[in-house]
Amino acid sequence: MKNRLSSFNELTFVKVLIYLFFGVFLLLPLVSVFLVSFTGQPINLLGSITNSNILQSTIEKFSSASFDNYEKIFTNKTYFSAVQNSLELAILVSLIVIVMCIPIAYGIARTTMPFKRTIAALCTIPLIVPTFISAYAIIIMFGRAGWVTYIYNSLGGEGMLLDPYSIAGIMLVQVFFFFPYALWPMVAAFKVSDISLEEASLNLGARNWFTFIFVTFPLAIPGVISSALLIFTVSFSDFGTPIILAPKDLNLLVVEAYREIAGFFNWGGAAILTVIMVLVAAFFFWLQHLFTKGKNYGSVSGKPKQQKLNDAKGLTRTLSVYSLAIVIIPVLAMLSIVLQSLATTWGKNPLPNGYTLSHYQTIFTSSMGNIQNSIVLALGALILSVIIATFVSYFVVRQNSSKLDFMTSIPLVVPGIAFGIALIQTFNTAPLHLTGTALLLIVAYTIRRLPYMVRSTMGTMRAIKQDIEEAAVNLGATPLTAAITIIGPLMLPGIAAGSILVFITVIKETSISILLAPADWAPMSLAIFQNILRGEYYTAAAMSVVLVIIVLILQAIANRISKNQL
Amino acid sequence: MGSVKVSELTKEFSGVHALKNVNLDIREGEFFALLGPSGCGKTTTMRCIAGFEQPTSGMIQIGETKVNHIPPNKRNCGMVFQSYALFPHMNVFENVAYSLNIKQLNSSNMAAKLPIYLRLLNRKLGKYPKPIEQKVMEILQYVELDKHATRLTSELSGGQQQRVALARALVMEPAVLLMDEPLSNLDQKLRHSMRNTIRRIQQDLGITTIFVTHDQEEAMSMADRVAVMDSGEVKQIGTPIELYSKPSTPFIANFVGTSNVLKGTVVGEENGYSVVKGHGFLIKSTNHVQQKEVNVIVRPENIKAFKPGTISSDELTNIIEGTVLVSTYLGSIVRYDIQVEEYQLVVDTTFVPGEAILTEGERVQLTIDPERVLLI
Amino acid sequence: MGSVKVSELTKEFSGVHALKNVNLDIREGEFFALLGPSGCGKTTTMRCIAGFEQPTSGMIQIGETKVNHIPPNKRNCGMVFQSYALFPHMNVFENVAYSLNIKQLNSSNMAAKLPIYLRLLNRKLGKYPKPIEQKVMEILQYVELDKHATRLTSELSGGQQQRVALARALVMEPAVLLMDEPLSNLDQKLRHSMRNTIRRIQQDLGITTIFVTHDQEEAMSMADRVAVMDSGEVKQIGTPIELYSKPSTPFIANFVGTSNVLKGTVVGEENGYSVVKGHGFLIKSTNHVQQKEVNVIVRPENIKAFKPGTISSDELTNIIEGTVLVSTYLGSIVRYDIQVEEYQLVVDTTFVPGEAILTEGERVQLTIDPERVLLI
Amino acid sequence: GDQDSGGGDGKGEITFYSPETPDMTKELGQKFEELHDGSVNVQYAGTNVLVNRMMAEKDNPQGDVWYGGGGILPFEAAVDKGIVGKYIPDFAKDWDTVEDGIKVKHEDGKYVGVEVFVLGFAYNTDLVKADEAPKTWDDLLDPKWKGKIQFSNPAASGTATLMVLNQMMQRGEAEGWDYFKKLVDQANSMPDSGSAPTKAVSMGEAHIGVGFDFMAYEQKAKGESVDFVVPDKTPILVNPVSIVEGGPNPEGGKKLIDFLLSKEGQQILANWYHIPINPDVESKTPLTLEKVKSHAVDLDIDWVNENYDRVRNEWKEKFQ
Ligand SMILES: Nc1ncnc2c1ncn2[C@@H]1O[C@H](COP(=O)(O)OP(=O)(O)OP(=O)(O)O)[C@@H](O)[C@H]1O
Ligand SMILES: Nc1ncnc2c1ncn2[C@@H]1O[C@H](COP(=O)(O)OP(=O)(O)OP(=O)(O)O)[C@@H](O)[C@H]1O
Ligand SMILES: [Mg+2]
Ligand SMILES: [Mg+2]
Repeated sequence: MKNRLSSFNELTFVKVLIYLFFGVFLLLPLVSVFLVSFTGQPINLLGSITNSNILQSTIEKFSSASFDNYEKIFTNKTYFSAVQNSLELAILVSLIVIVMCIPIAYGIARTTMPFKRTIAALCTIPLIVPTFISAYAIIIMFGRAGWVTYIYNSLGGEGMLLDPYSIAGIMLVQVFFFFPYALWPMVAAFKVSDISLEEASLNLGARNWFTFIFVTFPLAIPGVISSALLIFTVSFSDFGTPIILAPKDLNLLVVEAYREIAGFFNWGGAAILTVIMVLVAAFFFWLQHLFTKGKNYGSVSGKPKQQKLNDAKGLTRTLSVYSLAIVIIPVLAMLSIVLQSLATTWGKNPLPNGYTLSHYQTIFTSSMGNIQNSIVLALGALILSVIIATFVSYFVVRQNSSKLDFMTSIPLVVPGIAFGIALIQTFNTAPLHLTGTALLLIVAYTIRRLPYMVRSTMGTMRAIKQDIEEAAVNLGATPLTAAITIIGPLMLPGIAAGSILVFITVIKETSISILLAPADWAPMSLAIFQNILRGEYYTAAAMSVVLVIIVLILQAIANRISKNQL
Repeated sequence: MGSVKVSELTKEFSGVHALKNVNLDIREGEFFALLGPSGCGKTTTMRCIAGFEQPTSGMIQIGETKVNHIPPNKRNCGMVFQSYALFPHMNVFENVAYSLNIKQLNSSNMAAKLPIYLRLLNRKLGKYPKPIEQKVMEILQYVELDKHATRLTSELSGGQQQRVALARALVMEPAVLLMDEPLSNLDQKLRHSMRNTIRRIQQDLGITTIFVTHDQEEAMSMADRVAVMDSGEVKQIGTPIELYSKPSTPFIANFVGTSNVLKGTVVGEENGYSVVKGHGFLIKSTNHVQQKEVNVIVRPENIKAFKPGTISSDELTNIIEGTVLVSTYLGSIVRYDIQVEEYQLVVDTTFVPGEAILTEGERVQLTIDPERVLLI
Repeated sequence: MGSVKVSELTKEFSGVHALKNVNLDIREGEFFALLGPSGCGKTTTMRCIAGFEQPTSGMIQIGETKVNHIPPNKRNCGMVFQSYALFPHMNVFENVAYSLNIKQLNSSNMAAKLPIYLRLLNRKLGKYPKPIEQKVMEILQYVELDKHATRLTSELSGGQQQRVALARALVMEPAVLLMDEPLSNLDQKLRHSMRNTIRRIQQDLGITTIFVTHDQEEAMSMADRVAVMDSGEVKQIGTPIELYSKPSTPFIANFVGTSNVLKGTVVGEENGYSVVKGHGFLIKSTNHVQQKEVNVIVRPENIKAFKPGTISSDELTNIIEGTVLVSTYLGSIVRYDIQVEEYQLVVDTTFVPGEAILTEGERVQLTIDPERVLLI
Repeated sequence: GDQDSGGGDGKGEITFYSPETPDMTKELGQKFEELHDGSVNVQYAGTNVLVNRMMAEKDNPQGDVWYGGGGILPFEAAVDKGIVGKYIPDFAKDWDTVEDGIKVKHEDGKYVGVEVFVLGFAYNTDLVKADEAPKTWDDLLDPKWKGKIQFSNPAASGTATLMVLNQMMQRGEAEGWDYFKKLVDQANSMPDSGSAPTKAVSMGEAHIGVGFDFMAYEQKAKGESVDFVVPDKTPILVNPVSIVEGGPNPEGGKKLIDFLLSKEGQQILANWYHIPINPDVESKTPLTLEKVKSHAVDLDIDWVNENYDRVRNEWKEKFQ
């Protein structure tokens, strides 16, 4: 708002670069998808420019374009109920997650609660476990032959404690395995708040919890809403869980889209569903925008205050117990996965029939290269996202570029497989023949996971007062230099939070990897997915365990390096 | 009930000794000032009293109660923060009404609590009851912000923000009011009227008040008593007049108002005057001290400057010669820096329009009344 | 090159007129003060000059260049923010070194840029070159913070933070220096020495300086010229002495130092004196004006107070009777509020130790030298 | 997929698309490399992903050979999409298009079968005794299986659509829908993946699961308590291989297909519990092509192709 300077500067240049990046790697492919909704066949837009044959076939495809697909979809009432179900599920999951996460986020960010480091570490685990695996873990626990069911029955319960093959089961998985998506950005939002405001509130007679509700929390609202949106889209576009748990009357939009394309190669139909998903998401972004408008409170002020951690015993203990109670579920699920990875076979009994290390042996003889690939690719995507997200947040918060905000959030709701196919269509031939290169893989990962980074950096960005940046500019720094040297470091909590999300989700990303990974760049996640595909759950479980351990080790190293960031 | 007692208070920040054995005994209803150079520990002292810093050692009592382990929200200490700490998500009115809401909340039953929560969450969700509204508007009038009641605090100027902070603390009518440079960003006129407001409210309600100011005049004119701190220690406590006329160290003499400090040795007595000899001067004083080596303290306004030869006959003791270095016009007075041997003396004279100001480089004769020469 | 010209500057914030047709013409190397009540638009003026607010209308020139469309980082205006705006993630040294780093960055080639970026991002990633280190430490010595160079700014007291903000702006040696209440949180002693520091650097480098202060004395003693603002408008511009002795309106008379303002009507002339009649008094002045209805302005130090009957013989013009309301001890002077008919006059007398202070309720006789009565 | 990979002599890199068990596919590739010159670049992914990928790459194909897809249906569909090329190896030259009711190759040579899949019932041997296990598709409706059966979702899985179409063909449509109304009631879950029901059986989550033979036998070989029943009359399909239309190394691709049908190739398939189509190679499971032939229903593949989308859509409308 304030920087209405008309002259062209370096920042404008960066902005153009970012638009260009998204234009080529996101919008162009998506436009192809959109066109596919009319032609029902793949369209190679870039190729048509340089290759007359391709142009020829593209023209042919267009000549047969029609609204048939739209007609089919909109006359089919199951799609309306799918939209409705998906919305209900996603909204419910995000509400539950937000309410559930607030105390944990506060505990991690602002108190000295006991076991804080452990809880923080445990809270990343659910992210690392691939959705398919976590859904299986829930079956291992709560299924007909699950050990929880076994315990429940031996305590006198009837049937299953909670039916995993139902919407409730899906919610269980989504809530307990997706909550870190919201948690980390929220932690970042709480971290940047100004302690003296809370002191002022206490001083005016308010109690701790009261201060939290009416001062601390409202100031973190932009970050919280941002997180809520994230969890909404993650839940809205998750198909792993519903496909594995597969309630009989299941009817979710993303599953429909996935089936259209995966089961029936109906690109036209899938494209339309993708378009619908983007529209739904757009609506929620608009809502968020409406809500956070004018809420740049700027609590990181130019009169620096030291962060003090709350150490009231009663509070920290309660928070600690509560947080442990929440993370215990994914941890138990993880333990079930560990058990499975060690099992020879595991049938109807509550425990495996026998134990073996052979699954691990398999991994270490055949998949070391995949592990290495995963780490390299994830780091590449991480670096790219940090850079882009920092600037995007800057433009969105300081210059009100809501277009950019929306654009960087689209990937959240485009199903991975649709996006992957769109990329192949676009980059399969000259002039930008990138299919089959690690570069396209990294770019794809980045675009797909960037929203996590943007969400969490934006929350922190909003908390930084404008005058700090003005001071830098006043001291001669160009807006770009100011962004790099002042805003960037101040956003570190947000960047750290986003990095966890990006790194982990890239490591476990499958849908893109399946389509785009060249053989010599095949990542770990691909190997896991292939094992699942063929029912090799034990090996897949072992791989997931290895994945979790690798990520935890990397995280510990990162913590060591950056010291106070977590 | 509102007296404040601080005993042997020590506070360390990772190696930095911010406070060392601070003792204060502030009477109920007293208006008490903390004075001292930047970084001497004033804010830290206040924060310990308010409960935001846990003392490394020492005891803090409010009334008869030891409060070391009472949480800040139970201490009933209003505080004006040096950094204001206004709630950015609330407008001016809401900021000020905050403590009244809390008070009402604490005294109402379950059902009545809801509307209060609602209006705290969003101003559009609830109407404020008349008494609160009146009280807030009244205090906003005092601080001349009633016209800005619905502005967001980020839309206020620095001085306006400071006044919101002040109003917010005053409106809660605490037992103890802590003010950390509450008027530093206000112009003299406004400061004057704010002082009166604070004084009036403080006296009406008998609030024990501790305030920090860097403004001599403010401290002198408002405080019942003043504590002068330096490097985390309390150096002297007394009424403003005591501090001004009987500073216990040259540091205080210099800190509380301007002083000229000269080193000298008592060489004898003459007609009831102590005679002090320094480097290049001989000064008589009505003051008598035990030790030989003394600091001679003279306030700038107690030195008179004359062009050579114009001294009137009744000013013949303690004549010193010097050269004008700088003359500064300060509104009602003119201040001269005058070189006397190795010392630079500060001399204030009343500005008389039309009368010539001494110019730089001019020779002058200075006289000092022996009654106004302090030896310490 | 460093002169600043502001023409018809107007600034509106969503309906609030913060500035209305402000005109300033500040000469190169001048030390220029903005004075005015809280919320009058001082900060906004500065922010427009620095380039952080886009004026609604009007022109700003620095040197010969119109800068309205030049981005803030190219204006070479150092600024001390009212809110300090320190970089919270950097220590004291790094905050101050920032602009030097940037300067070096702008003047180095690609390869040389990297180490500068690195050390800007994290102090452990790069060593500072000697000249920068020296320059920073030198300025830190000036502001008495050299011992705290490696502290984080969050570990400093309010006054220490303010000095970091000051040092950060001074070290860049800008063409124009904007200071928004740069000394408000410092004690008098420190303020005095900071003023000298600022003055020295300013003069050595010929920096055009515009500063805001609420401290009369500071404005009067430091500024070459002063602009008095009110409600977004400039009311008078002049040297301190001009403003003090020839205020153009009662508002300014009152704002620049304390004044007693009485309403009256010129009833005639007598021996070269204008005679003014007011409610309950008759005053003579050497001042002559066109209009009949006038404001009579008298400074507190120009009124003398006597116990009835003790007036010396050469003080017989302009005798007024009144009652002491309040007496305030202000260090070197005693200030009396005296009720004269419907007016409360402020009277300052030099404090003479040992001499009795007039007590509240006592009747007094006041005299005013006609030469010091201003009619406007 | 580099420009220089294409070569007329069949040497150089052969890109091999396969959705079948990765380790098995890898083994196939290695064996080929051992026996012939040229390197095999194995790209595995789900059938759907591979088909989508080939469609996306149509303007500049990257693959040479596509093997496997849970039977012939995806290949039949792919013929219309123009992504598969024509090649019948010498080994299959003499085969009829349909033998014993099983379509073993495409009429125009767009694919050829390399192994045999039988759609049947996997059951958990801890929970179900062998003689109690269902023997016909009608047995699945027995009330004792209520809530104990899983089959994959026809709205998503080709395997399940095959099952639905078969019943429609055998019973007529009205009766067919009746049958499935009842069957859906019996099921406790309908996962998307064709292999998931068999997996659920081995976990004890279901007693009976509908799936292909090799899924169950692979599990069984690992020690899971699973066995397989070939229903009385059931669809039996070949799992084919095709050359990718316009692929960069067609000569190499043809060689690889020849290899798949050779004894060496077939042995590897057999080792992974698939039923080999080459009679010279022995099956590792109790099933052989000879033994199962008699269970095969007469599948009208043309009818299947024509009605695939329609039936699936009806399913969606009826059951969701
Ligand atoms: N963003 C804003 N929106 C609306 N009004 C504003 C905004 N910023 C400042 N104002 C108003 O503009 C006027 C001038 O503000 P400014 O900050 O320039 O005052 P100032 O002279 O610096 O006062 P002080 O001495 O109190 O710092 C004030 O009345 C203030 O309330
Ligand atoms: N968190 C901290 N860590 C280390 N030192 C600190 C910290 N907070 C304050 N200090 C130091 O403690 C001393 C006392 O600080 P305090 O804020 O009480 O000073 P003050 O008297 O209020 O000064 P001012 O007038 O400048 O506000 C200062 O030297 C300051 O640098
Ligand atoms: Mg302080
Ligand atoms: Mg201001």
